[in-house]
Amino acid sequence: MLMASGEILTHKRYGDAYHSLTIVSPEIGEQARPGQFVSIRLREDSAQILRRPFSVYRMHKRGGWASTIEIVFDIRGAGTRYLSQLRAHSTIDIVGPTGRGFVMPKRRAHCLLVGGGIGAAPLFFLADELRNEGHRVDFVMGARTSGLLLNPIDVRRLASVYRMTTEDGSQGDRGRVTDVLAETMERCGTEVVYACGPHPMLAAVSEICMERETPVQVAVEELMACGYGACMTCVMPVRRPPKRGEDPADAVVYARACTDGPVFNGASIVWHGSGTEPVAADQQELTPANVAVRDTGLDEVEDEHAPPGN
Amino acid sequence: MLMASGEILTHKRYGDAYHSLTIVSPEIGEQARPGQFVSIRLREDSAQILRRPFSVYRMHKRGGWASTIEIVFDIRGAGTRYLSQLRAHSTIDIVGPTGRGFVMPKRRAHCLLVGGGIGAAPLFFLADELRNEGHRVDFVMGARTSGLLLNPIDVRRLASVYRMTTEDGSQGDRGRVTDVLAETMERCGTEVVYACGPHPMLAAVSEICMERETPVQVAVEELMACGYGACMTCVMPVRRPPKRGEDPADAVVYARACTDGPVFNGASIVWHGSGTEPVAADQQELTPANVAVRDTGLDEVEDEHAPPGN
Amino acid sequence: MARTKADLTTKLAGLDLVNPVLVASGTFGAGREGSHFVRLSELGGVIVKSMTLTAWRGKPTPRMCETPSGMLNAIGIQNKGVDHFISEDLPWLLKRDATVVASIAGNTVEEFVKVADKLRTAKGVAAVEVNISCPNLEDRNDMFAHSPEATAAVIGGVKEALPRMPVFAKLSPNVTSLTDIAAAAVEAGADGLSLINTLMGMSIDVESRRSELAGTYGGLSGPAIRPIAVRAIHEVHSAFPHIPIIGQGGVMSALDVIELMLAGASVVAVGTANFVDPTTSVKVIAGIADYMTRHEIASTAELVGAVKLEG
Amino acid sequence: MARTKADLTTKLAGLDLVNPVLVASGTFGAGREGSHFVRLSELGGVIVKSMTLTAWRGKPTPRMCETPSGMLNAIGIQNKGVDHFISEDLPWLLKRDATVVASIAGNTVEEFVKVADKLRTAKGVAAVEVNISCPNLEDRNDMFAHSPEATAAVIGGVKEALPRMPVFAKLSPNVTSLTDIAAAAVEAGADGLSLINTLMGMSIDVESRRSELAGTYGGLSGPAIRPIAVRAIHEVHSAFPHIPIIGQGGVMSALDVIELMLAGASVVAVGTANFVDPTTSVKVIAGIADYMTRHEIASTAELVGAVKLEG
Ligand SMILES: Cc1cc2nc3c(=O)[nH]c(=O)nc-3n(C[C@H](O)[C@H](O)[C@H](O)COP(=O)(O)OP(=O)(O)OC[C@H]3O[C@@H](n4cnc5c(N)ncnc54)[C@H](O)[C@@H]3O)c2cc1C
Ligand SMILES: Cc1cc2nc3c(=O)[nH]c(=O)nc-3n(C[C@H](O)[C@H](O)[C@H](O)COP(=O)(O)OP(=O)(O)OC[C@H]3O[C@@H](n4cnc5c(N)ncnc54)[C@H](O)[C@@H]3O)c2cc1C
Ligand SMILES: Cc1cc2nc3c(=O)[nH]c(=O)nc-3n(C[C@H](O)[C@H](O)[C@H](O)COP(=O)(O)O)c2cc1C
Ligand SMILES: Cc1cc2nc3c(=O)[nH]c(=O)nc-3n(C[C@H](O)[C@H](O)[C@H](O)COP(=O)(O)O)c2cc1C
Ligand code: FES
Ligand code: FES
Repeated sequence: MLMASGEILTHKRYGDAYHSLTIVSPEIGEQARPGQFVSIRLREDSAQILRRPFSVYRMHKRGGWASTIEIVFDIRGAGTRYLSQLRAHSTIDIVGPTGRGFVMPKRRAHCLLVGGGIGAAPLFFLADELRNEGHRVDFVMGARTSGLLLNPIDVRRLASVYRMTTEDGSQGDRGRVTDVLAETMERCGTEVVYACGPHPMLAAVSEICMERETPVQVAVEELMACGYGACMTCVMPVRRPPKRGEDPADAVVYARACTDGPVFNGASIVWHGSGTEPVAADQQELTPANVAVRDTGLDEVEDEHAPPGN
Repeated sequence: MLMASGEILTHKRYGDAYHSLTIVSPEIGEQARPGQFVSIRLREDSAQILRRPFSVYRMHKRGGWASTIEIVFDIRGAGTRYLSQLRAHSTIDIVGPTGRGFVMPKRRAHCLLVGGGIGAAPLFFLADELRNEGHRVDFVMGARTSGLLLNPIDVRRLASVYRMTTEDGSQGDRGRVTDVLAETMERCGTEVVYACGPHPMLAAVSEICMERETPVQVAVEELMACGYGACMTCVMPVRRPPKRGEDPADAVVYARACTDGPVFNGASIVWHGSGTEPVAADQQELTPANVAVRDTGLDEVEDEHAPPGN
Repeated sequence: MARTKADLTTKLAGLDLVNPVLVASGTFGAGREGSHFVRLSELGGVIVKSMTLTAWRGKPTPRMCETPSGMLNAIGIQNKGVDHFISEDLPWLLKRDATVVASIAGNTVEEFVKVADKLRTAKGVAAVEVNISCPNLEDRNDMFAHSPEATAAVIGGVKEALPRMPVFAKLSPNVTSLTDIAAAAVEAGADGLSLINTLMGMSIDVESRRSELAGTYGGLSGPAIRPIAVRAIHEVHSAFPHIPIIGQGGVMSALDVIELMLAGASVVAVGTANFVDPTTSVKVIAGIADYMTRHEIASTAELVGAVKLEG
Repeated sequence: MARTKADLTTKLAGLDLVNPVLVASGTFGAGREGSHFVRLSELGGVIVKSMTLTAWRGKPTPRMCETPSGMLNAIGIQNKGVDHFISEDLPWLLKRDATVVASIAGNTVEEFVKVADKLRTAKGVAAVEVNISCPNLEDRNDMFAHSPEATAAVIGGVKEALPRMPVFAKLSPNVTSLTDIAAAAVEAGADGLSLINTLMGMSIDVESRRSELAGTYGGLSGPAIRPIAVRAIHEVHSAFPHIPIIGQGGVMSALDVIELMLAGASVVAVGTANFVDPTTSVKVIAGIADYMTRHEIASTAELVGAVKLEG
């Protein structure tokens, strides 16, 4: 993780709604791993002072050229509107790559990637890397409507099996990714699920995986002020192993999405506790966050970035 | 005075330091008079929320085309930096034309225009109009250094007699406009002086004119929040005729530079009272501001915009 | 979705306003200046610049400076006095069908009461806002709005002079307990509260090492303070749910008006935004109607204090 | 012009700092997070996230929202407790030659004193900042910094536990009279003051009609509040010119640091700006030196309170 300036190489569009910026920033590009993100500063004189986080959508290494990263986004507010107006040769200020990315399977595995809307962004970089390492990649992609499916052409190219769902039925199955998930897992012999999208979707995907005892890694999006572990705004309630005699309901810590995540074990997140419902407002003794992905043939997440100040 | 959007037609440079924007905004352009100004809004999401005021430097009416106004400015802070980055076809949000402009002589007169630095901006529009109405125009223009003289080529074109001064002697006389003012007035038979520039210069010019009993109109630049008479931030201490039995030192009102000015009778301004020295902090009964230009063959300034709420 | 045209008419302490959008005192002159851009009868009301018993000259310049997403001002209530208001501004405003809220200020309780007295006989004033919180007067400790007792004294006196007129106490956010001051105002007879006035601030030009304001301290306004206004309104509305509030502080858009109303304001005044865009007040009216239609809200009263809080 | 290299070393309540720039509590973690971007030994000091007697889980999410030129936070002092600080963070920081200021918080005077007790024996803490002003705890009325008595009780207790340690009381700007609270802290033995902490604010998402923070109210920070910080520092420094002040509030640039020092701060802590640009603290150091050279100022002490006021 470092701060660097990046030059915009290209500004593209995907589908109706998505913008893409390919950014030349060699140091950040070379370090980036799937699931990590970058935080981009808006204008110096902007009334919006905070950086905006974006998943690394793609990393491009090109022969003798400086490696680039690509981000994709839709316009939600002033920040993304500003970014959508940037053109080639503009310079932006980036911090990254940040966070713990997806854990790759230790041995050859059948991997199912589940994405909703723009949330699918980090799955493309992941798919590239999984395939590079010889794993099988399948895809379930959903969106409200066909124009909001992120880069379906590449999904088809990357996936052995793919399913698309749209809520209005304009492409693929009518419905949501969770409607076809179990069936697709069955059909593909899925050994690990990687998911990214809105929280309710991630909660439902995690639920289904837990029922089937399939390991599931999710990349979450929480509001972030600092984006590098300093402020404690971006926390997710995560279960840790209860201490001796402790009520498991109390064995919940607030782990930082930015540096302890954004990739978490979907089975360890207390889903109903994020967002608006408090987990438990009382203040009690805690131990360091334990956010390990359940041991299922996947690497254990190492704790070297364990939250120090929390 | 109205709010309108304007399209930038051209962005030019004058000398080393000055930017010029020519703006298509027919309603504002058609109403503008020399000495008036326009207030330009910066970006919507800027941390700098207030508009920036700029004198109308030139007004161009072109045959069947929409009339345009031109402003010139140097880069002082975030606002002018933003404006300096605008290119043709950008749209800006303008309020104007605002304020009481220069009062034109009632009868043919020898007019001397005195400008310092970028402050000379409104004198060009004034010179165009004075000449249109058949008056003689002479010019004294000063700046720190030759590159900061505003458009000297046009000064030469517009003036019967002109003098340039630079503090470093890089062009014209070494020194300040006030060093050559009396001499130029003498030589040109000056009947009225129009001045614009920094306050200390305007104070000195007014002083010299008062000594010679020559009418002097000055266009001031005060910090402005609203720019249309509503907020009372931009006031200048101006002498009004004392009431019966009143100490003349008390007969001072704070008149708004934006709508009672920006052009004032230089002889009626309490120069030492503007800026940092308070005129009199006590609160006392006041009558409406009287900012008439001394009757000297020039039109009386009408009081129809007399400050209502003050 | 069934879309009915939103009804923007709003009740405020017995008054019927065409909509809940006013302009804040000191930010639209006496209405005349703003009328270049806005038809004043289209507003819920015009709160004029604070008026005092005699004309006040105000403070020396510089009187303002820009700050991040805001500005500081130290005007010192430059105004021509209540008599000038009654003889010149009020008739002009009434001719244009404006709903006029007279803001009054003073240095002593007596001055406030005398101004109120003069307004009693002036026909056409819809309501009075009592500016006990202007932070720009010479002595900070003299600010009425900093003490429950002084607040009660002014409001009690004004209310006695104007028993039939809706009287709003305009409070300062620069206090430890806004609800204590609000309680004092309400007990003294205030029909409503107006909040917030500006926050006390300062800015220094580092090159000259001088305060950017001749008056050293000034009042901070603009979008920067909106979160403070929302909190203050919510706090006071929660404590006194039946007291109408004129919300103000940092409103720039229709959604900002809605935000202040959800926090507890019955109506909202646009202040500094008038400088940024003098048509803000009329622009937000359309946006409010749009929001109400979108959310199927039939009357503005439904918005007041309607924020949903957790558990 | 003769240009000597500016001397940035700064005295603060008996400490010798390499320069007057610190990072503010809660905005740079325990230093470890910030150390990706900044060499901590290059800073005047690192004020770590407030620590409590036992670990605190903090508030539910959402814990922050952006506001014009600022942000609101309601973290609830999530931290792992003083023991974890002493065993893990402190050694790590000292190994990197950081000057460590320990920020302490609590819900009772006793808790504060117990934390202070533990720090007495911990080698290497340079100073303690007592966060009596965190506006994010559950009950607003419990905020120590709102009452001179409670302020005195906490500071007195902490000072008794740490007689040899420079102790700074961190005050809240949400009060009617900051000088009253400052007086209480100074009389109770505070070696210095730290101001300002955040201002209490609120923000509502108008579409969901919910508070943008799970904790309803939160603390406003960032450039939006700088004018409040400058005023608060100036007010307190004018009243207590010999009490050193750690200035904080909205600092983004070297000139902002200078502004707070001219108002009366001996040193300045960078807070929210660390989120905007994590290298802000080191970047401003060069800018301060440049300003001092330009203005021929030999030592940072000359800047403190050096604003020139009118008449
Ligand atoms: C780790 C991470 C990775 C992300 N990756 C992507 C990505 O690849 N592509 C993409 O389009 N977006 C991504 N986001 C979300 C993106 O950061 C927000 O869309 C962006 O910050 C909105 O900025 P804005 O100024 O346009 O909108 P704002 O005006 O700030 O907000 C508009 C709306 O978006 C919501 N929002 C704002 N910030 C976030 C956030 N951090 N997370 C979720 N919702 C938010 C707000 O609550 C609000 O409703 C990611 C967020 C995180 C935390
Ligand atoms: C009636 C009027 C007419 C003007 N005409 C011109 C013009 O034709 N060309 C031109 O270049 N400038 C003109 N100015 C000044 C111009 O408005 C300022 O230069 C501009 O607002 C600075 O904005 P900024 O954001 O770049 O600088 P800021 O960061 O806002 O300020 C930078 C510096 O400029 C000073 N400044 C800011 N605003 C003003 C102001 N309103 N008046 C004087 N000084 C100011 C500040 O005190 C500060 O020292 C005029 C001002 C007025 C009031
Ligand atoms: C330049 C200026 C002058 C003001 N004058 C007055 C005044 O005379 N009386 C008053 O009660 N409030 C006055 N105010 C305060 C505003 O009415 C309003 O309460 C405050 O600015 C907060 O709203 P805003 O952030 O929308 O501006 C003034 C504010 C500004 C900016
Ligand atoms: C996310 C966040 C967390 C904070 N946590 C603490 C804290 O734990 N203890 C404390 O004393 N101040 C805390 N503060 C307040 C800051 O230290 C600082 O006083 C305040 O933010 C004003 O400075 P700024 O505007 O530069 O941020 C926190 C501020 C923010 C934004
Ligand atoms: S965003 Fe600051 S800790 Fe995660
Ligand atoms: S700038 Fe507002 S009255 Fe002149």
